[in-house]
Parts: sequence; structure tokens; C-alpha cells
Amino acid sequence: MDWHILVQQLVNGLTLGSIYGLIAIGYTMVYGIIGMINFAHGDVYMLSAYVTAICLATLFSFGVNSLPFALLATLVMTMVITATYGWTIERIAYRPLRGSTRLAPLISAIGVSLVLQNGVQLSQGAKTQGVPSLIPTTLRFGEGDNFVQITLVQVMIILVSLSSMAALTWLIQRTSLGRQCRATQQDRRMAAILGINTDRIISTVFVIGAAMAAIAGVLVTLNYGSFDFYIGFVTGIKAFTAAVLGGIGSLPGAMLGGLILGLSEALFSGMVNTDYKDVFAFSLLVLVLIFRPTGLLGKPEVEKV
Amino acid sequence: MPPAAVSSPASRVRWNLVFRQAVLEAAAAFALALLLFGPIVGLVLDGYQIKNEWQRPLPIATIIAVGRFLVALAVHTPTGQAALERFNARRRQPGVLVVGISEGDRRRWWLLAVVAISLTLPFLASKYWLTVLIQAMIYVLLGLGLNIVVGLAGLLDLGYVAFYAVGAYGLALGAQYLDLGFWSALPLAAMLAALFGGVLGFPVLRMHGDYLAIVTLGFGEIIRLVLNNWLEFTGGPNGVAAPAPQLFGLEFTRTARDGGVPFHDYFQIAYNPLHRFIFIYLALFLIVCLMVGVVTRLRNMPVGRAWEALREDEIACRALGINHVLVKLSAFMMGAMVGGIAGVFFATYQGFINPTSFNFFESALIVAIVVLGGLGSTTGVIVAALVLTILPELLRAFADYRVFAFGVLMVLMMIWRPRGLMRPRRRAFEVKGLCP
Amino acid sequence: MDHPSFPRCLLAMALAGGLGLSGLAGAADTIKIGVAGPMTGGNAAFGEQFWSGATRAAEEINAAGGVNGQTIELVKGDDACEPKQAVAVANRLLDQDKVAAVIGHFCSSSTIPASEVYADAGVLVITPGSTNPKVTERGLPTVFRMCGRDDQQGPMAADFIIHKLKAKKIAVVHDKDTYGQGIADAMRARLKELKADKKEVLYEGLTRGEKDFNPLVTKIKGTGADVVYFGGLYNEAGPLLRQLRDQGVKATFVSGDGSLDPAIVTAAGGPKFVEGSYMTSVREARNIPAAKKVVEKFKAAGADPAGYTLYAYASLQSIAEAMKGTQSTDGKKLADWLKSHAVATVLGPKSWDAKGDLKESGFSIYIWGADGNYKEMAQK
Amino acid sequence: MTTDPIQPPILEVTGLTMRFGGILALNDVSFEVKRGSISALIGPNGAGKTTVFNCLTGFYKATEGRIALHTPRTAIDLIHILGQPFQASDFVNPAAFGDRLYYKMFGGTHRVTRAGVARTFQNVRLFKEMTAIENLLVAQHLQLNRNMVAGLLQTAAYRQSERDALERAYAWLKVFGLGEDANRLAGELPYGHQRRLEIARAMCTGPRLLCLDEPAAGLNPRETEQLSELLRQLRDEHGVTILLIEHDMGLVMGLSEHIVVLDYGEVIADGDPHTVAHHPAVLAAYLGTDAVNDDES
Repeated sequence: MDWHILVQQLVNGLTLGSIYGLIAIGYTMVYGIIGMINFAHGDVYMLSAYVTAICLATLFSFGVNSLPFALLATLVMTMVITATYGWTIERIAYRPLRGSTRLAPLISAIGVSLVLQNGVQLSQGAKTQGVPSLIPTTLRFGEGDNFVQITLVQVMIILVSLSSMAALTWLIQRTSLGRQCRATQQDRRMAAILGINTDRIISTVFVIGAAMAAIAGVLVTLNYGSFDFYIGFVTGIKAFTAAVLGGIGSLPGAMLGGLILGLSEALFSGMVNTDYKDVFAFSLLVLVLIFRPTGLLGKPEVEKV
Repeated sequence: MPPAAVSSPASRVRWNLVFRQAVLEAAAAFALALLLFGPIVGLVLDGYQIKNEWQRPLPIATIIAVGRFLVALAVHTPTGQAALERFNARRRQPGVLVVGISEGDRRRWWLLAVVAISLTLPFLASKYWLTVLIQAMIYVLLGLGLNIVVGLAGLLDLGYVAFYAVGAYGLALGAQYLDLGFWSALPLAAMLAALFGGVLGFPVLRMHGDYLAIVTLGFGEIIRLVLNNWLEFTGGPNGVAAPAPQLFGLEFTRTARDGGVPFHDYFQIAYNPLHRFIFIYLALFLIVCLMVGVVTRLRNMPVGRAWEALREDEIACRALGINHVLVKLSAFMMGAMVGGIAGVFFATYQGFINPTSFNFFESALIVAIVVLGGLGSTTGVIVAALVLTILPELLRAFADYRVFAFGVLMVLMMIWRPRGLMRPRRRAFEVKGLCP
Repeated sequence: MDHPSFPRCLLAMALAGGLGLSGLAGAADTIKIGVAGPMTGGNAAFGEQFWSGATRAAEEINAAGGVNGQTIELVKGDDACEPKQAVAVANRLLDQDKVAAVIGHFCSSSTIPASEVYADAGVLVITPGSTNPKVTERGLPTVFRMCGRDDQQGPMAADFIIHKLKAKKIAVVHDKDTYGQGIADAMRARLKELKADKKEVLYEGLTRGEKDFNPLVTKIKGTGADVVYFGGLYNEAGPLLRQLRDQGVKATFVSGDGSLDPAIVTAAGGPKFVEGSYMTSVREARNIPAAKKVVEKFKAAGADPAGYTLYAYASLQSIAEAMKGTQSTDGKKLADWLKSHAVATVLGPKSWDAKGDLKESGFSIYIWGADGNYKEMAQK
Repeated sequence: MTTDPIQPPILEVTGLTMRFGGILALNDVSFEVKRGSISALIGPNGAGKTTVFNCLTGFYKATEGRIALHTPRTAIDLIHILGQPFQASDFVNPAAFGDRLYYKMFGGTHRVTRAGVARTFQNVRLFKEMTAIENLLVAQHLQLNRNMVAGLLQTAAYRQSERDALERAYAWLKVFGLGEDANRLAGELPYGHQRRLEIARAMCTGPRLLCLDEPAAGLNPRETEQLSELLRQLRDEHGVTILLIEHDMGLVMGLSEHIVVLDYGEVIADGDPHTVAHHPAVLAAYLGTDAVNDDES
């Protein structure tokens, strides 16, 4: 493989991986705090893509000309609305189930996922939607036929996801809210005894997860330009895989898992075969878990006897 | 509002407070609903433009606000409070019920009645409802199989559909390449599925809880993708035809296809496409009955007890000398085998299979059956399987809102009965002179 | 088994049985026709197109006096493109709704098992969108299609790529689905006949429902292909095209009728991405004088007759014509009539061969312009 | 009770060392448990008592050391049967490789129990949603007819095996005074009963050595008294050797014949109750709260 192809594939892998990582955060944080696989998270991401397009179109229809302003406003609006969805879903479908069997919220989540998908289909129609290519700038490196061409949005994806990750890590490690989150994650009952409003913390985690998915939604919509009500499913499963690969419950693990998954998909489909890239991704997951049963950055489970 | 309570001044003050509270909550709900539904429902994308449909979210938000208001008031009335209390009390019930030994007689009559109804139903139902019943029976079988893995052994398997696929493709490909018929493929496909379960299970069953879930999910996807991609062998997305069942060489077709004699010719009756489905239904019913019997016995056998013990506490099991990996593996293989049998029936009933029938949603649906059934309750699984397969068909009346309503009902059912429709039951033991 | 469940169990079964028996026929002055397709799930867009086309056609026909003095009533059937649901919905349409004919099923994998059910009951079915040869190759007398076959448009594309575009390196991409892989394989088969299979530099499948095809695009770039042939639908074709251009791949994009849809412009993110792409499709409805009025009516109602909308429209027209021609709703008679008569549909005159395939599929090649519209290429 | 001097001790622990990452939890722990004795393992909180137990019963793989269980016929290396990582020498010695592969695939904690070591847990670990009697039936898993075909067909041999198991279970319930609770869910029993049920369950595996992790924790004085009676009875009538971890010094001093004291992962004293109670290192370890005072409380 030529160097320029390899570099191009690495960029592809990194952008895809960053997106997986951002969405994986929602899975990993929710899992960490209440031990539940939130299958509706992929659809929250799908929702954010719609909100992005709606916000952009509304802003343009009001005659907003400044692109940076429009993008920023869209990002904020999307994060707010998607986070509200995250909060509401937790409040309605998961909180009443707290304290029952571990699997009850899982089934509820599947129900929520159906509701979101079909709700969006009913209100927005089933056809593929899109936004125009707003930032057409591409960066080109190299001469003649041997060049690497990257869109500015791809660069943005990598930068924005890394900085969101950094901000989130800071939030979790350094702030009081983060401490409360970590305490709740370690021992929910003890945290409640110490006066932490654990219900609020759990809600916050859903809000953060949804907000991260919203960032991913905005970036993806800008980059690929099209989406439909079904995109949450495929991406959701991949992001969840990424979360587990990195060690579910671990924030850096989610990002690492996302990047590894993205890179391995890109490199496998580049060097071997695109048909089997998902088979490869899942096999990679199985292999990693056989040799590291708690994922790459997951804390090794010490059996409490 | 309770008319009697309003009379005294103290209660009037209280009701004022309650009322104000309710209004505030309703306003908050209205604002929230507007934020949630405003953009998604009210602004419809049309190319790169927006169609403004504000008339849609407003009624939704209003309904939500009014509902919130009424609920906020209702929980302060005596009846509302009693209802809330009942609702919560039911949710607090312990999970398991120990039943006495004398229950048997009454149950026998129920059992007889159900068997009688199940046997007459196919002769009364139209073809559509007959196919729905067959479909439901297949899910009963799947539910029973997964119940062994999830409900009894406590292993969350999100890729159960893989074994279903192995069974279905076992029949279809077995017929295509090895010239197997339905009845010879049935045991072979079941064994093949069990073998798959063993091979997949052995390396991963040491994993804990949800890691196992994601690995099985991965396996499910891998099998589906391979079935889809391996065009030369499986036909890929084009699918494969599966043979119809035969009764001692009699075919249920209008004219003989595979060199047999058509059923209706042999018995000198008019051809009726229903015959084939009635036959599948009866065969399936037989297998389901057999499976219920097997599962009931298994639960009271050492291996079944070990499964449940493993679900309760794996560490304690190991301390009792039980090889947890092998016991898990036996549950996994047993479940896989049942899944394989269900797959064979699915393939023969459809006559044609392709990988889209074996996607992740299918696995999720089967897990939902087991959880809704009450994790471990055989009756519960049967009821849940019937509910979750017949419900979507009943909901076809809602046309476009069918799947949406199904999702809503799934959430509501979980909130209503988080521990499932049925409480699992345990048998009491009797030993001479000791039992009270 | 434990007893308290049985009331519930009985209830469910009684309900099932009761409803099964209650499926009595509706009023005699309507003819029910089923419209089956994916109304939910990942392919719901196509189900919507079926429904919109069929409803418009039914309105027109009913406004013009209906069929044999009866009005047409449409019944929607959702199969979510899943064989299991397709069989269930087929049985439901027949038993519950007593439909006289069916327009339907989009995915070939749904059409194939469902058509067995219709054929068994002797009910006419016309699929507006299943292009897989198997649909009509099984000798079922009442199964028809309103679209071409994969093995008709694929070869046409191959001829075009070799003779007109004079391609040197061809990358073939499909979507691993019946339709997409079907036309891609048919195209390849023709390449082989033309002794041009050496020119194929890549043959791979992408996953439907994904939006990121960058790794595949980079791979195409690495092969230096000058033509990319895509077998699939516009949902994937749009992002694929955009990513090709974003990475600076200038290869000519050629695809089939599944991608020839105005929505591809939205899916790609602007007309500049689709400009200069070629797609094979049946004679474009909008250019047929008969269709112009219909298209305008759609537009006036705020709907876009995209994709398979007009195919569904034409299917219902054909069914209605056959019913008028035979004065009957018997599937066998209707089928015989359709096989021996031509029908003037919105898509032009159509007639069918003994298998139920269109005699003349009338494929031609379209090119996308810079304005986001496409036009038919002059033949020869 | 004196033990036969010719008989080897039932359990021989030599140089047991356990590291968790960088933390040295056990350092060169060695002691013996005499056959038919009641021995105790004591020490301040965090001294490593439960870690020793977990090593003995196969839940932890000791970093170094040897644990030998002497059965009447052979000595079993309890670490070996857990399955150990492959070593370079294994790849030239097929027999050793096969042995290790076998134990890696099929070895594990359960093997230790099968060798004759049963245990209870500090925080009771019952099968809460199963009845008391079923808890005991599970414990007899290995002694039962586990042939699936026989079970599904309910053959005579199978039914006999089940009847025997049931009777054995009832017999044990009676020994522990739990006959009335037979058909109640284990999770719904009073705490004291749960403790006893757990010991009964351990006895159902037919152990030679019974390891009890704080059996008296959470019991009231009367229940503790009953417990010590019961443990003596188990030793005397059922011939089992008992090793227990306990904080209740009254119970320990009154019951055990041999005491091992651990502190900071090391054995600081080892001997009969009297010697241990007056050992200066023990007094120092307990920092003022001397053992004799506890004895009186």
C-alpha cells in the first residue's frame, strides 16, 4: 500500500473512530453508573442529526448569513434538545424500574428505541434527509496522483471530539459534580447516605451522554450530509462495541475503543475486504475480551468473595 | 377532587396548595413537551427547507400538560392514593413463590383445557390467524430455549438469534446440499446448533454478566454477516428455499414436487393450503409440549438446580464444587439446541429464508419475551411469547402507528410489571414426617 | 404450568380465534387492493412511495368512475422488509381484508415468500420494485412485476461503461442486498461476456444503513479506477458519491434505477456531487406525455413522485385495467388477461411475458446535470 | 482431643505469599491444621485472614507457596488444580503441558471443593431465590445421578438418587435445627438461620476440612452459644476438621484447640489458645484491646 493511501486510511479511521468514541461515552457512562445497556442511545444520536438539520434550516430560513454563528447556535440548540431527550427518557422509562431486575431497563430501552425511531419516521417521514455541504473546503497534501485529501470537517471532527473528551475528563476528574458522579458509580447506596442526590446524578449522566451524542450528531451531519431515522441502529451497535472494547465504564476507554474500532475497520476494509469489516470488528471484540475480560482500559475485576 | 374534603377550611388550604402545585407541574410538562416535540414534530424537513407544522406539537403538548395536571391532582385523592399504593405494593412483591404440593390437581384441569383449545384452534382459525399462531408457537419455543440460558442460568445472551439462524439454515442448506428432508434435518440441525453453542460458548463463558452479553451479540452479528456475505454457500441476501414438511412421505402441496404423494390425493380430499399449516402447527405444538415437559423436569434435576444456583450466586456454586463453566455450557448448548429446533420450524413454515430474519432486533425480542415472562417462569414465557407476537398483529389496526405503539406498550409493560408478568414458582418438597 | 396464567392465555387465544373468524368481507361496492411494503424499518421510504403512488392512482380511478362500477379501496400492509412479516401480512391481506389483488412487496426477499402465499390463493400480485430474477422465475402464474429485472439493466450498464465510457479500470461496489448485489452481479456477468472482466479492479460490498464509506473510497482511489459502478439505492449512493469527491476521486459514477432519484441530491449534500453521474432506469416517467399530468398533480399536492411512486401508480392502473378487461377479480383470469394485453400506464404502454416480466423494459441511461436534475441521454 | 502423632496434618500451608499488584497481602504464611481439630485464624481487620481463606479454597491463586491437603490416600496440591499459566519448560515436556492444559481448561475453584475443602462466606452467600432444601440439594450436585437422559426419563436409579439426596438434605436440616424452614426461600429466613443454612450447605458437599469465615458475625450471644455447640458436634460426630476465622474471641477461645494469628499478612503467633492469648506480639497487634478482656465480655 502506498503511503498516501495509508495516511488517507488512517485519517478515515480516526474520524470514524472519534464519532464512535463520542457516542460510546453515553453507553459507557450510563453503564458505569447504573449497570444498564442503554440500547436507546443510538437513537438519541439519530435524533440529534435531525435536530441539527432542523436547526440549520430554520436559521437559514430566518436569513442568518454568518456560517460560524449558525453552526455554533445549531450545536448549542442540538445539545440542549438532545440532552432534554436524554433526561426525559431516563425519567420516564428507566427511573421507575430502578431496583427491579437488571434486565427490565434493557427491555424498556428497546421499547424506547422503537418509539424514537418510529416517532421520527411518523413526524419527519422515512426518506433520507440531508443538509447541504456547508464547509466544502478540502485540504490536499501531495503531488500528482499521490495525494491525501481531507475535508475540513474531518479535521474538525477529530479536534472537536478530542477536546470534548478532554473537557469531559476534566469535568469528571476535577469538579464537584464529577466527584459525585464517581462516588455514585462506586457505590450508589453509600453515595446516597453521604447526601448525594443519586437520582440527580444519574439524570446528569444521561444528559451528558446525550449531549456527547449530540456533538457527534452535528459533526456527522456536517460531514456526511445525509441521515435517516434508522442510522442510530448500526452506529449505536458499533459505538457500544467500542465502549466494551475499551472497557465499559471507563471514559478514556470509550475514546480508545472508538479509535481502535474505527482504525481497524478502515484498515481492514482498506487492506482486506469491506464485506467482512464488521465481522472483523466483532471478532476483534471477542478476542480482546477473551484475553482481557474487562476490555482494554477496564479495571480488572477483583472477585469480591 | 373529593367533594367531602373541600368543606373544611384546612383541607381547602391544602387543596389550594395541591392545585397550585399541579398547575406548576403541568406548566413544566407543557414547556418540556414543547421543547421535545416542537422541533422534531413541528418543523418538518423538506429537502433543505423547513415546513412549519406548528399545529402538530401544540395539541401533543397540551394533552401532556392536561394529563400531568390530572395525575398531579389524582394522586392526592383517596382513590388515587389507594391506586398508587396498590401499584407500588405489587412492584414490591418478592420475586418467587413457593407452591405447595396439593396444587397439582387444579393445574391438571387447566392444562387439559389449554391443550384441548390449542388442538382445536387451528381447525377454526383462518389461514392468517393460523400463521400468526404458528409464528407465536415458534416464539414460544424460542422463549423456552432462551429462558434456560437467561431465566434459569442467568446468562444474558443477546445473540440467541444465531442459533435460530443455524437451525433454519441447517434445514435449508441441508436440503440443498445433502438432500435432507424436514424430519431428518430436525435432529441434525438441533445438534448442529448445540454444537455451535458449545464451540462459541466454551471460550467466553468464563466472562461475567454483560461482557458475555456483548460477546454473544457479536457472535449473533458475525453469523448473520457471514450468512449474508458468503454468497456461494448460503445464497447471501437472496436467501435459500427451505423444503416443506412431509408426513411419512406425503407432501402438502397441490401437486407433488419432491417425488412424494400429495396429502390430499392420498386421503382423497380436496386440496387445501391450510393442511400444510395445520400440520406444521400440530407438529410444533407437539414439540412445544415436549419442550415444556423437558424444561419442567430439567428444573428439578441436578443440572437444572445447578443452573439456577449459578444465576443466584456463581461464587457460592464454585465453593460447592460445581464446575461453573461446564454447567453454563450445558445451559448454553441446551438453549442453542431449542433455538435450532425453532429455526427448522421457521424455515419450513416460511419456505424461504434470508439473513434479514436473523437480525439483532430478533434477539432483543426474544430477550424481551423472557424478561416479560418473569425470568424463569415457564408459563410466563409462554404468555409473554403469545403477547409479544400476537400484539403486533393486533396493532396492525393502528396502521402507521403499529411499531410506535408496540414500543410504548413495551415500556409500559416493563413499568407495570418490572419483574415480568408471572412470578416464577418453586416446588415444595415433601419428606415423610418432616414437612409441616 | 401454573394456573393463574391460563385465563390470560385463554383470552389471548380466544382473541386470536375470534378475530380470525370475524374477518368478514366488507361492503360489496368496493374492491379491496392491498399495498404491501416496508412501511416501517430501514426501508420505510420505499413503502411510503408505494403508498403515495397507489393512493393517488386509486383517487384518479375512483374519480373516473371506479372499476366495474365499484370503487377501489386500498389496504396497507407493513412487512418491514422482513420475510417473516411479509408472509404474515400476505396472509392477513388475503384472509382478513379479502383483497382482490396486491401491489407489493419491495424487497425481493419479502416478495419471494409472500408471492408463494398469493399464488397459493390465486390472487394477482404486481411488484413495483422487486427486480430479482427469482421473483418471476418460479413459475407462479399470478406474479407480475412493473419494474425491470436485475439481469436487464445490469448488462446495459456494462455495455455503456465499456463502449461509451471506454473505461479502463472499473470498481464495482454493491450494498450486499438482493437488489444491489443482483444488478452488480448482472453487470459483471456482462463484463465477462464482453471479455472485459480483466478491467474490473475492485468488487466489494458496503453495509446498508451506514454513512461512512471513506475506507472503501480510499481503496477505490488506490486502484485508480476511472469508473465506479454502484449497485444499490440512493440512500447509500449519495454519501458514497460525496465521499468519493471529497477525497478527490474523479472516477465516473454509474448506477442503477435504485439511485436515480431526486433524493440522491439531498443524500449527497448538493447537486455538485452528483453532476456527471450516469444511471440506468426504465424510460423516465416524467418525459412520457401521459405522465406529465400525473406528475403535476403530485407536485400540486405537495408530494414528489420520487423513486417507486409512479411504479406503484402504474401497477394499480394495470390491475384496474385488467379488472375492467375481464369484468372479474379472479387472479387467474386477471393474470391471463395481463399476459395477453398491453396496458397504457403512466409509465407508457406495458405488456408482460408468460413469466410475468415486462416484455420491454425500456431501460435507458440518464445523466445528472449541474442543476441537480437528470435527463435522458440521446440513444445512439 | 489429641491427634494421632503418626497421622500427617490435614492441611499444610508453606510459604504462602499473595500479591495484588504491588500490595503484599500475605507474606510467607505457613501453618498446619491437625486432622480432627478445630482451629482458628485470627487477627486484626485487614490482617489477611480472608485472603488466606480465599487461597485455601481456590478463589485466589497464590503468588507463591504450597498448600497441601492430605487425604487418607494422597496429598493434593490445591494450587496446582486451579490451573496455572504455562511455563517455558512445558513446551518441551508434553506430559506437563497436557497436565497444565487440562487444569487450565477444567481446573478451578470447584476442584478444591471436590478435594474435600468446603467453605462459608463472611457475608452469607445463599441461593436466595431457592428454598432451603434446594440449597442443600445443589450442594450435593456431585453425589447425584447427573445423567440427563436418566433424569428426563425419570428412571428408577435416578429417582432413588433424588430420594437419597432429599433425605440427606433433611437430615442435615435437622442437625442444624432448620427442619421447619425446609420449603421457605433462603433469602427470607432470619439471619441466624441463614448462617446455619450456609454451614449445612457446606456440610452437604461431604468435606474433610470445613472453613468458616466469621460464622458468628451478626449472631446474638445465645445463637453464638448454639453455634459453638453445633461446631463441636460436627467435629465429634461427623469427623470433619474445622478451620474458622472469627472476631468473637469468646467463641474462638472456648472452641478452638489451635490458633494462628495473622497481622499485616504474616503469622505472628501460632499455638494453643492460652499461649496465643499471652503472646506479646498478639497483644501488641491488638493494640490495647487485649484478647483476655474480649474473652470476658
